[in-house]
Formats: sequence, C-alpha cells, structure tokens
Amino acid sequence: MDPLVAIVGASQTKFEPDKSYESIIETVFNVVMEAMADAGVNRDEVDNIVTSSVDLWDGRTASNQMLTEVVGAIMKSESRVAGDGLGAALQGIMAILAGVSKVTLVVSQCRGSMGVQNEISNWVFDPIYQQTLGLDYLSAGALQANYFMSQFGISQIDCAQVVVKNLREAQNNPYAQVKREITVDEVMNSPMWAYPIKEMDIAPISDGACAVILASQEKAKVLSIKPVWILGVGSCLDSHYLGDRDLAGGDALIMASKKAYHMAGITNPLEELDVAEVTAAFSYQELLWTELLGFCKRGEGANMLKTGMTSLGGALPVNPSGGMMAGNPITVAGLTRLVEAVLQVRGEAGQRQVKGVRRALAHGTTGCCGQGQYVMIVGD
Amino acid sequence: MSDHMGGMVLHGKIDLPFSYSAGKTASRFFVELRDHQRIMGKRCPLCRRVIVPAQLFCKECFVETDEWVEVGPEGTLVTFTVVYHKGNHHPKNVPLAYGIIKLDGADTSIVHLLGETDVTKLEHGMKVRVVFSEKRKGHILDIECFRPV
Amino acid sequence: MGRKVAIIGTGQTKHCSSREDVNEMELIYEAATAALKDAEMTIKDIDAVVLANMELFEGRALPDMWCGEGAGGFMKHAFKISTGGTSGTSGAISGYYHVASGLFDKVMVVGFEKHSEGNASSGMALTDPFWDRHIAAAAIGNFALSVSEYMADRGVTEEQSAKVAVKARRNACNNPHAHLQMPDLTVKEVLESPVLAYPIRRLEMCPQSDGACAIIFASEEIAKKRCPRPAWVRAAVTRHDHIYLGEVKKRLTIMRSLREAAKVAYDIVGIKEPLKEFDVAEIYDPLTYAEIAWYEALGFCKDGEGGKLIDDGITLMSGELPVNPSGGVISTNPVGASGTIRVAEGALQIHGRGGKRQVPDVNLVLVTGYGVYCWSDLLILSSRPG
Amino acid sequence: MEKKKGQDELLRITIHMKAHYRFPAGSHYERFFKEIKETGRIMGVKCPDCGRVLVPPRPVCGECFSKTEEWVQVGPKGKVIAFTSIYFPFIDGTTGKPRPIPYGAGLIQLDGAFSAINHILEEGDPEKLHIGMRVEAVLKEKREGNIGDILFFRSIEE
Repeated sequence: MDPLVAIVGASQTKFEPDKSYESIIETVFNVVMEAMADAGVNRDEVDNIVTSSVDLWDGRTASNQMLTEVVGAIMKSESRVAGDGLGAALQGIMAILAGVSKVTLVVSQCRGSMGVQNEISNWVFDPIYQQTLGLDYLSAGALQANYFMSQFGISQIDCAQVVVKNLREAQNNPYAQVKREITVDEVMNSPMWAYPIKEMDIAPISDGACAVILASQEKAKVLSIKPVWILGVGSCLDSHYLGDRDLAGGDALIMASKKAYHMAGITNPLEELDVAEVTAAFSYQELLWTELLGFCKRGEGANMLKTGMTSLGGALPVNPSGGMMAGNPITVAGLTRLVEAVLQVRGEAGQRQVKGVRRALAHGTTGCCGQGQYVMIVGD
Repeated sequence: MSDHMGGMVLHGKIDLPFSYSAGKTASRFFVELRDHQRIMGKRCPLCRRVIVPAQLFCKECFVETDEWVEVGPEGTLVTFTVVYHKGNHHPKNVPLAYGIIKLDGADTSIVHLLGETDVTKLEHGMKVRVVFSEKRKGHILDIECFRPV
Repeated sequence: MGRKVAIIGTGQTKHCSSREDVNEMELIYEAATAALKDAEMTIKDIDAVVLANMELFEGRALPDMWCGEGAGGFMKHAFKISTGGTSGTSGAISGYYHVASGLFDKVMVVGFEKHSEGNASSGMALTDPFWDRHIAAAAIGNFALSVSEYMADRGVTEEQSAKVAVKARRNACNNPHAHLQMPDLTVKEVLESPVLAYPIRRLEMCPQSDGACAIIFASEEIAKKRCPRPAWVRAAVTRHDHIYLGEVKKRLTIMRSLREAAKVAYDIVGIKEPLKEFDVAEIYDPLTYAEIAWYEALGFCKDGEGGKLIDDGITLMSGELPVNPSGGVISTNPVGASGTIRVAEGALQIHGRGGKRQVPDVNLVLVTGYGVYCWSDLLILSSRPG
Repeated sequence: MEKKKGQDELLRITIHMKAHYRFPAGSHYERFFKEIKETGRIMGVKCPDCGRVLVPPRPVCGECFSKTEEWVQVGPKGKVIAFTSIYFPFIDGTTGKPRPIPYGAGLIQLDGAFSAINHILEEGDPEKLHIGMRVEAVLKEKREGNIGDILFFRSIEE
C-alpha cells in the first residue's frame, strides 16, 4: 500500500567523548534547529514532539522536562519514550498514522560522559535475581559473544575485522568520534575487558543528539523535494532473564525484521536492500545482527564481512558511517542509524554514500544483549 | 568577571537506598537456599517447563506456575565469561567469572558467578556444581558460585 | 483520520502503601491478568504493550526490559512512556495511537509504581541539579505556593478545599481498589489535620501508593465483537508548559495547558457545555485546591465559581456531574499509574462495571492527567464511536 | 510485624544507589554562577523577541523559541507573588539533612525580571507573609557559585 509517513528532515551532532563545553539544552536546540531547517519547517508547523532519553542516564527524575523548551514543545503535544530513539520515531509515526499529527519532531539525546556506564547499566537488570551479581551491558554482552562465537565457530579475529572495517569507513563520516585506521593486531592486543571482548571490540561511549522530522503523506509532498518514506517498521522484546534466552538465537530480531520486511514487501533483504545501518555496541553484534536480519545464512556473518560484501562498494554495505565503532551515544544510537539511512536514500551521505540507494535499513536495540529490537526500512 | 566560559561541570552525587520486595515466589526460592541449600524451580502447568530460578508465572503461557521442583546441584555450563575490567557494582574484585548454567532437571538456565576465573579452564558444556555460601541470608548470593566438577 | 479505537477491558491491583507479596513485575502481571479477564481475552490476543511509570522512584533504568514480561510483552512490541506525573495518561494516549495508527489491533497499556521500594526523599534528590535541588519542598511545597496565589485571586476557602477532600475519601469507600478509604470523614477533621505546607493539610494531599492499572485498547471491529459497551476514545490531547515554577505564574488560576487541551478536545467532539454534557469526570487531583481550580479551567463553571460548585454539591455522586467516583488521586497515588487509573475508571463507568461507584447511564466521560508544574493530558471517552 | 519462618516469609532485597554525575552547566548558567560568586549580582538574560528577562538565564526562550544573548542584572530586591510555610521536615537534597521547620518559601518576582524564582523566605510564620511583600536577597559570606549562594530572602518592609 502507498507509504503514509515520510522523513522530511534529519540532523545529528558530531559525536564526541565529552561535550560538556556546552549544556544538553544547547546541543539539543542546535540539532533541532538544523533538522527543522533541513525540512524547511518552522516551529509553528511542528504539531507534535517526541523525545527519547532515560532518567538514570541523565541523573534526573523526569529528565524529559529539561528538553521541553528547546524542542519547541511549550504549549504543544509532547511525549517521551524512555528508551532508544527508534522507539520515539515509532511513537511519532503512529501519531501521524492516527491522524493526530501532520508534522512530528523526534529528538534523542544522551551524554555518556555524565556517568559511569557499566554502573548505570547494572540498574537495568532485575534487582531480585540478576542485579546484585554485578551484571552490566559489558558482562552480559560477553556471555552472548562467547556463546554465539562458540556456536558458530567465529574467532576473535573475525570480530576484530568488524572494528577494522568500521573504523576504516568512519574516515568518511564527519560526525564520527573516532577517525583512525587501525589493524587487526591493534584490536587483538587491546586489553581483555570481559572474555572474549577486548577494549577495542567495544563501541566507544560518546555524547550526542540527533533529530528527524516526520510528515504525513500529503504534508511531505508539499514540504520536501526528496521525502524519505517509511516503508516498514518492526519491534520486538525478548526475554529479560539471561538464563531464559537463546543468546545467539535472536528470536526478537528475527520477529522484528520479519514484520518490517513484510510491510516493506521485501522477501530477499540481501538483494532488495541497498544499505543497512545496524546498532552494534560490540564488534560481535554486527556479525550476529546481520545474520539474524537474513543478510546471510547463520554463521556466515564473518565470511560475508571478509569477502567485503558489507564494506562500502560491497553487495550490501553495513554501517558505511562506521556505525557505533565511530561513537556510541547509547540511547541515541538507533535514531542516529535512521538519520544515516535517510542521508543514504537522499544521496547526501558524502564520501560514505553508497551508490544508487533506494531501500535502507536502520536497526536499534534497548536493554542488554539486544533484548529489545527495532527495525525500520526507509526508501525513496 | 572572566569572560571565558568553558565546560563548567556540576558534580552531583546520588546516595539512596532502595529496598525491593522479592515477592512470594522469589522469597520461597531464597528461603530454600538459606535454610535447605536447595535450588528450587517452579513448573508451568501448561507447557510443563521447570523455570529456574523460580518465577511466579510462565511468561510464554502467562499462567501462574504451581509445582515446586528441586533441581541441580549439578548442571552444564551453557556459556561463560571472565570480567577483568573493574566496576564498583561488582560483588567482588576482578577477575570475576560469570556463567549461564542449565541445572539438571531445569528447563531454563540460571546466571550466576563461577568459582573458576582462569578462562583456559572453562569450556562450554562442562559439568559444574553449586557451592553455597557459609553465611546465608535469603539472597541470590546465598549461592557463592558454581565450580567445575 | 486514524481508525476508531475503544477501551474494552481494565484491571487494577488493590492499591496500598506497600505490596510486600509481589515484586514490580508481578504487580504488573496482577493488573494485566485482571484486564484480560475483564475483556475476556488471553495474552495471545495482545499484539503490543505500552508501559508507563517514573522509574527513578524505584531507582530503575529501562524497567520495561524486566517488567515488560509482566504485561505480556514477551516476543511482542513493547516500550515505555515516561513524562512525569502525566506518564499514566500519556501511556494511555500512546496506546490509543498504537491502535488508531493501524499498526496494532489490541494493545495492553499498564501504568505502575511501587513507591514503597524507593524512599521519600528520592524524588527530591533527583530534581534539576542546578536550580531545584537546594529547595527541599517537594511537590507539596511547590503546590502550596500556587495555592496561595489561587486563593488570593479566586477567594477559594479552606472549607471548600476540605469538602473536596471529604468527597474524595468517601467516594473511595465505594472503590475496592482505592488506597485510602475514610467513610465518615468530616470537613472539621480535615481542617484539624496538620498543615504540611501552608495552607495544605495532610488530609488534602495525595498519598504515595504501590499499584498498577492495565487498560486494553482495541480496534473498532474487535471492540464491537468483544465488548457489549465499548468506551470509545473520541479525543486524546496533550499540552505541556514551562518547567520552571517562576514562569507559570498564577499556575492554578490560569492553568493555560489544561484550558487549551480542553478547548481542542471539546472542538473535536463538539462539546459546548461540559457541565451538562459530561456524565462523569475523572480528574487528576493531586490535591484538593487543584480540583477546584480545574473545574474552572475545564469550563464546568465561570472563573471564580469553582468553590461554589463544591459548595452546591454539583460534583458529588448525587450532583449534576460526579467528579472522581473512584476517589481520585487524593485517595490513590501510584504516580505512574495515577493517570492510567483515571482513564480506566472513566472507561469502566461507560462499560457499566463501576459496581458501587457506578453512575447511572454514563455516555460521555472526561479524563485528565497532570504532571510537572503545568503539564496536561485530556481524553474524552464515549459510549458512541462518533 | 514479626517475620514468620518457612513457607510464606516475605523477603526484601536492598541495593544502595551510589552514583556520581557530571552535569554540564553550559555557558549561560556558568555565567550566572560566576557572576553571583564573584560580584554577588543576580543576572537574567533577555529574550530578543518578547523582551522577557528570564531567571534562570536559559539559552533559549521557550515562549519564542529564540536564542537569548543579552544579559541584564536583576534584583536583589523583589516582591513575593506566592508564599508558603513548610512544616514538614523535608530532606535538603544538597545536605542530606532536614531543614529546621517551619521555614518560609516563596516565588519572588525579582525587580527587572519576568520570571520569579522559587527560594527560601527568612520569615516562616504565614501570618507575617503576604502576596506583594517586598523582600531582598541575603547572600552567603563565602559564595561557592551556585543558587545556594542566596541564603534566603528577607522582608524589607518598613
């Protein structure tokens, strides 16, 4: 059926390890103004705002209220999804499809530099059986990595290749936090943080924000010469307790991508997608998610990378922006992938532009080991 | 008045106690650890899965579990990691080993600490056995760890 | 325009000061299973879950990861809305968007809070670090400031405020889920209860509760099949305002966000005289003075006549427009659920499942949500799809 | 209530949240805190569109959605537009100890500012507080560069 919602504006900040030279509200105001300029709308034309941020990462109760003034929500309809930016994008899409909004601004912000990340993510685990064990995103990710790699014979070098590929391609991304060519050896020699994850296997934490402007079909045609249409959305939540989950099975991502592909009329993602931006907080996750997204058969993720299929110029470039190895703004990560997907479809991705992009996939996660999965397909 | 404005940061501290109700089911699970050094699962009447650690309801069938079933004390190590990067939230100093253990008689696995922190001595699928803490107070850490058999 | 959407089932826990027998996920499970029973559905029917709470009260991060399963969110779309005091109504409005968008057909929304697990000062220690943390006055202090303005502007008396407290705490006796129930509370007793922050007395303020409330939204064709008298969502409007108390001067007197939200919603549904056209109103009343002020903002009466409305008993169960048959937030306040409870109580009046607190033949219900200093949500529910 | 041993004993898990946060002030707030520390002046910032002088001095006027750049000194005198007396021993977020009760709190419309600020009033007795009352900020001797540098507002009515 005819797509009913389009992205008409997008913006992202430069991702940096520490943006405390300016306040969160200044960062967010700048990125919102940029997105509005990109869409050619002023504040009055935006009739709905959805923000995404998480109280414990912001160190404040109802931290969404600090953004109200700088996202232009005074006397407007505003809501906040406490999770990944793609959740906020979904809320915006639904508001437009529900007919209560014509132009929705979606904004996501997070400052990794404000708190100690592993101590914060410890509070995501249930306090009864898991939290007091000291688990966090790193140790849970290591359990998933070790299980996935042992199940499918994937080596630490395969994972190091992911980091090398992403940092090589991050050179082309002006927003990337890390822009340094590295070698496999450099990754292999970085200190082991949680077996088998080494320091350089981990996407570096960063500060940043990004925004997209969604518009109804009729409004999008008026506003934008090149609207990027929302073709498919899928979201799914896997089990929380680590012992009650197939950590390499990825049922939630399979379910979420199946739904998004079905809506977008995609039956063979490898052929029909032109680029994918995937949220991988650790190197092994890019291999695991690309397999579960159906880009290749199970266990083939590493080969697909080695043969250059997922590099810029390959059959299906994955993370030409450098992905999160170029900077991990935590709850902003998913929406940043969507911004990159929009730039690719519009042909405005500069040096990291993939040729002839008509269908792009953006992927986001919430919780540990990709417990919550978001998949969005956008196109021209 | 110095005009240069740059990067002022306010250092905020949070220092708050939180006290969580374990609930009837988890309380019984902890009492069994504390008083009888037993690991108990609970069975779902519909799918018959024995869920460990015990949960009030089966998330797939969305009905309350009913029958208490003792599991373990041994099981197989599904996966593991050894954490070397220090964190204030850890229950003890690094290196700190975690494992996911499928206990004999259980249909789901339990995530917990491993007694072995030399990664070369850990293998997927190896047999492990529960070690209970000396001092127990009705807490998940009444289990000290799981050790390779 | 989006699809027509109705509420076909609601479920609540017994709200109280502390539920020792359940953890947070199990508290949600209790409300969710009650809502499924009310709608005669199983969890297999639900295709999306929306949670709502203010997780720092329990010190959590992303509690939808742990508690999503409690609402049946396993292997389904599930996320959490958290906007402050309005989280409960904003979560319900998000549930409405889910179904009206056509992406989902049967959505479970659960608002929840377990205050007994945090501690009283956790709310204060985590406010704006630059401007608010030094003033240890919490919500009650901020309200008391606005009440002094409102009393000066509109001449509301302490007796009128006490009457609202008596109405709330007596209505709560007919509501099996309510936290505080005081069947024979008198105005005199309220006026003699200790002052917490002048002029607000303890019995005029809402408690902190452990509680969860679940609502099931369904598309038109499912609602008609599954529910004898669905509660149709005819309008769902949000307006936010400044976040500094010093910017929303005469907050209660003006309350511009609620007036604007009401105007927009009334235009959508075609309401000219709210006092006559609504059969029931479930207003988010964190304290008595606010309820009186919001009679005016909602157009139940002319500005300055809020006190007269309660004096004349218009908003009692026996009055022309019963307000808060449930006992309101003054009687029950698990913050994340307080907004959802308003929507649920509004819907069950239309369903005719109000039991002892049922108002006879209810066709049109007004529901409001309140948060931060001057944030407003407003929904209109009706027995007709419109 | 006494804990029953065995079957239906209900346990609780206590976890202490100890976290440290680095909140970025940004140039506008930094200027306000430096000013109050070094010169004792209370500064507001003026919106170029609506002309309102905002305290706290936010970089964006929410009403007009425009950047603010023009600094204006406000106060230290002002008038109380709302007041209360707190009789409940709340814990002061910054000291962790309850503030002695009763103490007054008020919305003070600082001379020259549009927004009022929410701060402590020296006078605690509600009988002696009224709307429109003239007050003045009393600052700490040794100022540290935060809003706490204003101790309270004292009545200056004859």
